[in-house]
Amino acid sequence: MKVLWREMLRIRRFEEMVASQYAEQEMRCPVHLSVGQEAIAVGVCSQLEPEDLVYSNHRAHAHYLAKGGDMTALIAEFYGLENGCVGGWGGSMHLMDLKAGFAGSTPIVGGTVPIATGAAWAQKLKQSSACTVSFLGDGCFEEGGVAESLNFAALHQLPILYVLENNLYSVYTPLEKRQPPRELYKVAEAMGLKSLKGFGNDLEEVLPLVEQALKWIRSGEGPVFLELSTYRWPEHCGPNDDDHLGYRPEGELQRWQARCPIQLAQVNLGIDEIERSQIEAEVKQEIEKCWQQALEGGIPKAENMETNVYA
Amino acid sequence: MKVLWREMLRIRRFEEMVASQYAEQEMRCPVHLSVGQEAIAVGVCSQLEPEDLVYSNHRAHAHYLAKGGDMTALIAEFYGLENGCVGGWGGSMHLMDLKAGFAGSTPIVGGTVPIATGAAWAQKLKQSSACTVSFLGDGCFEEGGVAESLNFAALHQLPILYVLENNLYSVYTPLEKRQPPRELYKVAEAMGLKSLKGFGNDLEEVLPLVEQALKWIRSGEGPVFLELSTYRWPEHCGPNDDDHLGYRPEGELQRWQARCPIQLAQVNLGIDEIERSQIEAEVKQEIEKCWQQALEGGIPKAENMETNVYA
Amino acid sequence: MPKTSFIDAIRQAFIDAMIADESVVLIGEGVPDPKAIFGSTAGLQARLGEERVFDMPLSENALTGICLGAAVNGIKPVLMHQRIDFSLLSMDQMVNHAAKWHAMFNAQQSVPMVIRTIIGKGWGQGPQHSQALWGMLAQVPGIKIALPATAKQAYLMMRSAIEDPNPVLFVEHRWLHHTESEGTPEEWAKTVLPQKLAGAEIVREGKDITLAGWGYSLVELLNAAQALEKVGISAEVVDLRVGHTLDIETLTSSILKTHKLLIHDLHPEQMAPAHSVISKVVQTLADNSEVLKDMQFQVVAQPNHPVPTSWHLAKFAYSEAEQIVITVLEMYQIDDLGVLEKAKAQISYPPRPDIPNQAFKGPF
Amino acid sequence: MPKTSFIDAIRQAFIDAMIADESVVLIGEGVPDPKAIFGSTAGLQARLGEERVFDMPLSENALTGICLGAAVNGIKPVLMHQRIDFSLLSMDQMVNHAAKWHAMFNAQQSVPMVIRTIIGKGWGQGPQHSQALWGMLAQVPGIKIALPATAKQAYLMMRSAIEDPNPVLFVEHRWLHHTESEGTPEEWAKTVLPQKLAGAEIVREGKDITLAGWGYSLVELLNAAQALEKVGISAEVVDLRVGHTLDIETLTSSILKTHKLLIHDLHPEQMAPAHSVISKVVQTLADNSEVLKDMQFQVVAQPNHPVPTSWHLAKFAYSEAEQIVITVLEMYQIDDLGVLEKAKAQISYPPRPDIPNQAFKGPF
Ligand SMILES: Cc1ncc(C[n+]2csc(CCOP(=O)(O)OP(=O)(O)O)c2C)c(N)n1
Ligand SMILES: Cc1ncc(C[n+]2csc(CCOP(=O)(O)OP(=O)(O)O)c2C)c(N)n1
Ligand SMILES: [Mg+2]
Ligand SMILES: [Mg+2]
Repeated sequence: MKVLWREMLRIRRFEEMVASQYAEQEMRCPVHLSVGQEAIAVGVCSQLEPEDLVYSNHRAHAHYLAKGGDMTALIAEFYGLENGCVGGWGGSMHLMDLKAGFAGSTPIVGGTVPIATGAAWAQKLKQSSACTVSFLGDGCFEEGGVAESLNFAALHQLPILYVLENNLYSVYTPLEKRQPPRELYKVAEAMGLKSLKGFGNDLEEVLPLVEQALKWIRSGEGPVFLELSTYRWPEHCGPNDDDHLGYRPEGELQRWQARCPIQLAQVNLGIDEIERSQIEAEVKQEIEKCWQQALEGGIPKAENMETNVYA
Repeated sequence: MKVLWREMLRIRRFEEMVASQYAEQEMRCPVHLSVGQEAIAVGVCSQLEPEDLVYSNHRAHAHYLAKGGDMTALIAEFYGLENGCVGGWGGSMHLMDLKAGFAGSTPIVGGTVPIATGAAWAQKLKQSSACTVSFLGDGCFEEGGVAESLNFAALHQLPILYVLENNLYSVYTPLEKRQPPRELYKVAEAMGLKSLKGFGNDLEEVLPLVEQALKWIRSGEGPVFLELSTYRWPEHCGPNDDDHLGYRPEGELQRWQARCPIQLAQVNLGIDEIERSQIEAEVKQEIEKCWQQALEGGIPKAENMETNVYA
Repeated sequence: MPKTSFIDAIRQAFIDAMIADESVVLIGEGVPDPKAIFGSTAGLQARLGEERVFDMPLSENALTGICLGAAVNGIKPVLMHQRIDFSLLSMDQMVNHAAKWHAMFNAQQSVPMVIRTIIGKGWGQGPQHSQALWGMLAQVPGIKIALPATAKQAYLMMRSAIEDPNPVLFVEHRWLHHTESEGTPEEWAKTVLPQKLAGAEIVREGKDITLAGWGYSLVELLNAAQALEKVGISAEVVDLRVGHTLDIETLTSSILKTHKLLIHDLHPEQMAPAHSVISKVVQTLADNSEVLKDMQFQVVAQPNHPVPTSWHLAKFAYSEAEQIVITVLEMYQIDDLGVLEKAKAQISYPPRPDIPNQAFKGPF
Repeated sequence: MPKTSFIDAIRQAFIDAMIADESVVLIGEGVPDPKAIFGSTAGLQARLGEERVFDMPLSENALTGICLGAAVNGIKPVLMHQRIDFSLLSMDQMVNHAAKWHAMFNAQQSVPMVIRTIIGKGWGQGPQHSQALWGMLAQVPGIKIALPATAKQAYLMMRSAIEDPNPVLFVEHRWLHHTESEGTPEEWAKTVLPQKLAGAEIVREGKDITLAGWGYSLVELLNAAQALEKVGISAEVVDLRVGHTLDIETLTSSILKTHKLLIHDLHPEQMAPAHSVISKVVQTLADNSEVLKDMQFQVVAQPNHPVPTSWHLAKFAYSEAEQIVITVLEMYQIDDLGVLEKAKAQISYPPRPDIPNQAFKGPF
């Protein structure tokens, strides 16, 4: 469990580093930070095998890292360098680390949900023991392709876990301006999926839910839909805070910050400050080392732009 | 009530006439007959005002007629004549009779569901007292645009009634090959709509459900989803029977034919054979007269093909 | 000489591809149903298994993404739409995802999937069941477009499409389904495979004018060429075969001989793919102004409006062999009506304008 | 002289249109949010009411149909997508429904709706946020395409688009947003409205070559024209303005003067709309072979691959002013590198290749 706490901290510090370096204007691409949502990425991915696949969206850093994606290659990708995880094609929004089973993220909202479903279909057809996780947001849930995917997954009893990170917002638009009062996981349940819901900031609540879900999935009982409530702290896109814009009710951010997943778990796990600062130091060192290595990467070659188009 | 029974009979005899004349090969377009499903069209449309709008799909004849659409213009449209309800542009799959509030049908499955939703949005924005009905099939329910539409309608509390005619098939494919075991209306309910379900072959069951739904809608309580079970007797597309193809379990068609909506209502209403044969005669006369009139129409002019493109 | 119909060719391509490669699966609305997509998938589920031949929910958008997801994970799916018009629902998955997956993840994964589509025509197909539409995807690098014109090509190109590591849009025309090629898939597989999804082909030699097009257009072009023959015009006919790239050498070598080029196209004229062909030829020959001077270029595409359902109207909504003949005579500045009538008499028209042959009785 | 920015022009067009016509409503992801679609809808909800200015669920497909349904029932919706790439999700509603509704129901209803879209560029927009894409809809009769190149045009064309009884795809380029026109919407509304969504416009006179394009291309073309001026080539620049139809007279009258035509286009070259322009000009001048002989035609479109996210790569993924200059010099067979350098020195380049101006700091 402490390993997981460490992983959350690692992701948090990583995102903070992205935020602080962004001002230099050398990561020249949109970035969507996951600060505040770490317990979900870690709670889910820590229970997966390397050969299990994860698909994600525009807000993918935490999923990528939690699944074991190469940190140096991630940083290099932000900087558009040759040693980036997709060689400079992706920036922050198109990530892939196949070795780690991080199978792809793209920023067309809803785009990877059917693709992940297809990956699970392939796993079923090949009688593989691996499964697939599809991360999606509460906004994404409004895309018709998601409903279509859930139906297909339930019909074919696919080995897939849909993890809905309900952070209450799509960009600046709150849930109640986009959907009627309803429980999202109940929609999936009515569609024919086993569905669960929990508090996504509490690692100890997330873990048994994921465990249950994966048990069902691995024993062939079909897809599971897991809604986890959480909250994004920084602005939707970019390195800054944006609470001054006034789109969130006063105090909402602070209330959620008081339920910081890392803080919560630290208390629950009884990690004291000595231990914490030691781990902080390790994490800091790793991030800094990766950052340095990443920046040693060369500039990608333009020649492969045309040859990349067709296999 | 007897008027409604008469209307069902009228639609049945009309469709039979289409089937019998089709062999002449002068209605040169696909036709999707509604034989077996008449109680739904009549049960719903009979409770609408002329200014209420109905949108439909490829299987639209019954909806069009039940809403008061001009029969002669419908027949003429099948024959591709100038006096057709859309001047020869539509055949059987693109129908419109604005005077009757039949606001459009198209054969891209799912295509009119958002459009109907938009019509209801306009009604709401204009504070009109009218409402909209959107007919869809169980296959259509699988299209993502339907889920998106239901969400929008529930979010904005639109005055719309979605009528799902669950006839268990999409072309030759039974429901269980396309969807997991689930209640369709429960999906809509979970999405945030008031939802009802009933037996769509029994007019006496359909009527109070529609009445309830319209009461909610007209009192501003938002959209309603109504699932009605029913069964198509003839082949999916075309004038013939196709039970010999073996895609339906043996005896299924016969069981449903035993629950013929017209037969059922006749018994319930105590319509005797004398009355029936009188009504049969009237209906026959009307259809034959319309048929004759329709065929007097001219051939549409090709000149307007280009000018029709832009308003 | 045995003959094979277009539909049988497609069906045999599926069988042969599925036997050759275990990872090939078929999926589409109606694939295992009694009508079996115009017979092209008849019996395949029984023969190749429920785990390889699938029906699907009415979810064109997600299913395209699902096939993509399967394709990058070891399956080779063939996804089918009974009309290409339905594929518009899946444009996002085709354009933003399938076409770009290989490039945008830096060539780490390829996407071996086929999207099989059918262009409708006749018997009241109307505005939403009769579009050509592949020109939209021809604007998108990363997806290949196969446009077979004959049964033989249908077999060969379907085999190639399934083997290709890239997403391939496979476009059939409903009015090719009953046409036949001499020979059998068995022979073709032995002698003519593998084929590239690239390259044009001269299918009729001639010296006065080059007529070119894709897929079903070849029927109309060959029909017109035969008619033109009778009035002394020798037309060379070029099958352009694919939509994502143009074999400019084959085409220019033909028109350097004929000095006249006419492209037939099933899209509305306003931005038909045919225009791109003309433009590329003109730019290719730019250094050769003496040659260009004598050249003439024409596009015969479809009127700029949807196709109405009524056959009385629809018969005027297509520009086909007759219009090709008329345009060629105009290019020759022949305004003698006698010549036109003589040529028209040679055109083979369908029994009625909305059916390809007497056997076709609707309803679809 | 007061100036108006592109974004302010759009915003003022909304205000004026909404005051003039009560049935106009705005809807789109983020329309009433603090960033207000790059400021273009700032304050409009407060000013014009919650019943006329809407946010929306992430449901591009259905919302297009919903706007169509509203449009045929007395509302005039303006639906907005922050990137045109997202509109691919709604292709079915745009192509099968909105574009055809008027024709296929025999002109009984018209569809007064606007789909406002933005082409992204720079700061790592990458493969899925940087496409031009409007060329797909240019293949579809029944939908108009407005492609403003300046703030003034943005105002006028948005007013026209909203007033037009047909569906209009309105395409902005992200890099035009900060550009300014002289004058104010108030003056323009008085003196230059109404405008038709048709017709090209000569925006710079010249005698040696005609450079033409749509929307943002005008920035690149004018940039190139200025550079060419310095090496003695006088370029006429034609703004083609709309994508659904071509003002062939204005264009041919220009090239009958200059004898050279270059079209710049933001689509991948392989089937760029520019090719249609070349083809139509060639066909229009077909009877004039003496003239054609001396003519030269070139397309400068974008490379046939997606745009990578890394700015190190993306800077090679665009063909712009510099490429236009190079191509023109080639057309003149000028291979003196000194001339090229002299011309290039006149091109105004952005401060860094992935930002339009110094003020642009990401992240979007
Ligand atoms: C199809 C599509 N529509 C709109 C957008 C713009 N967009 C990017 S992220 C986002 C918000 C998504 O919200 P949600 O799914 O809840 O994820 P979150 O950002 O909250 O993690 C939007 C609207 C997009 N990228 N793709
Ligand atoms: C988008 C789309 N996909 C597929 C089709 C082909 N198609 C026409 S009707 C139909 C069946 C629809 O089933 P359902 O909605 O249950 O209506 P029913 O025919 O049973 O009345 C299908 C698949 C189509 N017209 N449009
Ligand atoms: Mg969210
Ligand atoms: Mg059905």
